[in-house]
Parts: sequence; C-alpha cells; structure tokens
Amino acid sequence: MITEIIINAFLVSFMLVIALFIVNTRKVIFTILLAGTYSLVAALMFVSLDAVDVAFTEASVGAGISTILFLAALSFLPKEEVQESFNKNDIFALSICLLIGGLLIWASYDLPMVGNENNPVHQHLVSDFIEGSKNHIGIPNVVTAILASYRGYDTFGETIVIYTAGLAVFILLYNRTSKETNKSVKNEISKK
Amino acid sequence: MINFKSIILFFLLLGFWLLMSGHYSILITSLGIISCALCVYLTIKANILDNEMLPLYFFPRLLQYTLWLIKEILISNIETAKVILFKTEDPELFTVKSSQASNEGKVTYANSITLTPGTVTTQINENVFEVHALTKSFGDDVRSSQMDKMVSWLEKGK
Amino acid sequence: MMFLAILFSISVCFLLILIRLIAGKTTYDRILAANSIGTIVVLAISIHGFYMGRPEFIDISIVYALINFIGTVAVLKLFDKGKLGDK
Amino acid sequence: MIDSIINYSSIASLILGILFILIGSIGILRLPDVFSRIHASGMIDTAGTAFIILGMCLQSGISLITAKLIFIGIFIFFTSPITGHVTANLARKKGLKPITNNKGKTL
Repeated sequence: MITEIIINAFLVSFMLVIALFIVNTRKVIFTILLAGTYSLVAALMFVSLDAVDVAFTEASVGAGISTILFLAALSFLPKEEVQESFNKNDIFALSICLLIGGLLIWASYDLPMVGNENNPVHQHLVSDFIEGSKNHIGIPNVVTAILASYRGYDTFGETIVIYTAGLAVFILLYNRTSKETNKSVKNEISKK
Repeated sequence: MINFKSIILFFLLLGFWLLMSGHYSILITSLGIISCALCVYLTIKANILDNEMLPLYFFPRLLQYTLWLIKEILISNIETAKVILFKTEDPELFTVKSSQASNEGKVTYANSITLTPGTVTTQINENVFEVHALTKSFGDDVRSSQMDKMVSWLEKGK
Repeated sequence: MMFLAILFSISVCFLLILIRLIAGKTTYDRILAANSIGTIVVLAISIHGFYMGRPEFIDISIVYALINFIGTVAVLKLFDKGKLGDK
Repeated sequence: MIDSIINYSSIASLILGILFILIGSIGILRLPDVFSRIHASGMIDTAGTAFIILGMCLQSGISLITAKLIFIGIFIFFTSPITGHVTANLARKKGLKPITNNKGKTL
C-alpha cells in the first residue's frame, strides 16, 4: 500500500515538474516534446492505477498521434510564442473561471464516494457484465464488449459517427486520378 | 502480384498477430487473418515490397552475424562505460570507405557502426561514411575494417 | 521487492535524463534525451507489470516502443524540412 | 536448485542492466556535446535494454510474455541506430561542429 503511494507520488511529481516547464518554455517545439514526455508519464500512472485500457489509449493517442498532429500543425505556426501583455479583461475572465470551478467542486461533494462498493453503480448490471460478457459475446476484453456490443443500441449515434469517419478515411485514401496519373507517369518514363 | 515475398510477409505478420493476440478462438483468429491479408494487399499496392523492405538474401548468414555483432556490442559497451566513468573522452571525426555493393549492405554497415556504442555514422556519401568516435581506440576499431568485411560476407550469402 | 528497487533506480535514471531534457543547450540534445526517456519508460512499464504480478500488460510497452520511434523521427523530420508532408 | 539458479541469474542480469542504464544516463548528462551523448544513449538502448529484458525473460519462463519481451528487445535494437544516426546527421547538416581532439576539450 505504502509503496504504491510512493510510486504514485513520484509519478505525480514528475508530471508536475514537466507541466511547470511546459508553461515556462517559449519555443513551441520544446513544448511539444515535453507534452509527449508528460503523456508518457501519464500512461505509466494509468498502468499503476490498474486502468490498462486507458493507459493503452494514452500511449497511442496522447503520446503518439496527438504529438504528430501538433507537429503537423506547427509547420503553419511561428516558431516562438509571443509574450502577451496583461489585459484588464483578464481579471474578469479569471474570476469567472474561479467562480465556476469553485461551484463545480462544491457540487461534487454531493456525489457518492469514489470506489465505495455500496454505490448504486456497482449494485446491479456490473457484476452481470463482468461475469457474462465472455460467454455472451466471445470477446475477451470487457471494455470492448460493453462499448461495441452491450451499448450498441444506446450508442447508435456514436457508431454512425465512427462509420462516417471510416468512410471519410476511405474517400481520402481513394485516389480518383490514379489510373490517369499512372498512365501519364508511364508515358513520361517511356519518353525518357 | 502475389509472389514469394508477399507470402513470407503474410506469414511474418500473422506470426506477429498471433503473438500479440493471446486468444485463439475462431472468430478472433479469422479477424487476424483478414487484417494481415489487408496489410499485405496495401503493401503490394503501395509498391514497397522489394529487397529494401525484406532482404531475404541476408537470412542464411544472419544468425552468425548477429551473434558476432552482439559480442562486439558488449565489448564496446564496457569500453564506453569506462570512458564515461573515468572522463577520458577524446572525440574524433574521420571518414571510412565501405566495400558493399548493394544499398541494403551499406545500410546494414552504417547501422552496425551506430549500434556499437562509441561510434556513430554522421553522414553517408555514396560509399564514404563519416564516423564520429568517442576515443581514438574506437576509431581504430572502425578503421581496421573488420566490421566492413563481416557485412560484405553477410551480403554475399545467396 | 526486487522489482520495486529496480523501478526506483529507473526513476533515478529518468531524473538524470530529465535534467538534460530541460537544460539541454541545443534541440538535438533535447530530442535525444526525449528518445532515451521513451526507451526507459518502455522498460519501466514492463517492470511495473512484473511488480504488480500481472505481466500481461506488456502490450502497452510494445505500443510505446513503436510510438516513441515514430514520434522521434517525426520531430526530426519537422526540424529538417519545416513540414511533415511531401508536398 | 535450478529454480534458484535461474532466479539469481535473472537478478544479476537486471542489476547489470540497471548499471548500464545508470552509466548511460550519467553519460547523457556529462559528455560535452550531442555527438558524444549519442554514444551514451546507444548504451542505454543496447546493453541496458538487452540485460533488463533478459532478466525479465528469465523471470517469466517460457510463455507468451517472453516472446513479447523478445519482440520489444528486437524492436529497440533495430530502431536505436536509426534515431541515433538521424539525430547526428541532422546536427551535422545544420552546421553543428563536434568537439574533436585537435580543438581541445570544453565542457
């Protein structure tokens, strides 16, 4: 128990140090490098909290794809961040943020305690899902089974979104002019 | 376009898939076979299935070469550790010639130089490599061109 | 217990390289340090799996090893050409 | 008997790997310029990784995990020289001069 707390404290302090330096650096490419490192420590943190699926997502999306997307976006940006001067409107915005954040934290006291086994969430269905998903569906991962099959009807919209995204990828990848360009390239090569 | 190489690639991918999966029911394994076939199809369509991607003619002598390389890496690791601990670094930059015929052979030679700690290939120009070495003795190791001969030997293993 | 000790020694190495990542004079130093941290974390995730007694989660370190390589090469390519695409 | 031999050799291999990684990180921190630091990073990627993965393989015995570990090792083994070379090549291309013996050492 103590050792787990020590490991988590170590990881959290790493994340804090990296986050402070992310705020501090003015060069955008260093920010991206540090952000990749940050999400890698976050993945380690999720592993130590036993949330393996989340760690998997964090490692592949947070550290991988988003880093590369940031880099691709960076090529359209100036290389250095401009230092912004303090504005009077900022105080207004800051106070609104603090107010709403405080209200949300206050509201969170009404929620049931995290991890309490008497919570309504853990009383019904969950045990059924955990015990039965392997036999009902035949997919070993419970999270995948719930997302893709049990919730198939109430996430019908989500399924449509994913289907549209896949279709868009195929449309982008499908090269409409491929045959003609191939012919023209071949012609050019044969001319040479 | 289905040739010997694509079949070997398919079985390599399938082996990797089975290694990752760990569950061997009919449904899941058939999904794996379909995705491996899709990957091979994309590789053929992208036209990248050539000697550079799958240098099959390296395979017969690959095991012996790897063992030799591991021995070299161990020795130079210990040397590098000594240099780091006792602060005796004395870096130098020099050029060597490589005697490989094919591009794959050159890449293997350059990567082997980089893989042994203490020497890094910094630039490649046709068959002249520019190498950075941590001390003079590492540089002498590369200049003695023993590794060059080993890679040339590996390359001729048809 | 042994795995815990190794985890802590890896954290010390992590800290040492993190100093280089933050203090590094040139960008290449930082990229190199980030890549080394990636390698170390790949090892740390698998050792953590052994420490928890459930080494099935090594898949994460495989994913991370792949991502680390692609990310490093992407950063270097961006630094070289100023963009990621070919055109 | 054999169990304890395997256990002790795995511990020894893990400790050896940690030593190499520690020396490599000290090298990354201490060596004078990028080109020298790549050597230290290469130490982490080759010897450190290889010994730690060997230790974990001995711990887990013959199973799917061992195969996955060996795959990780092979992957790092293949990609480490590529990143090292690309970093060195780029630094060289952008005009970074390595500190060499005829110019004297500076830290």
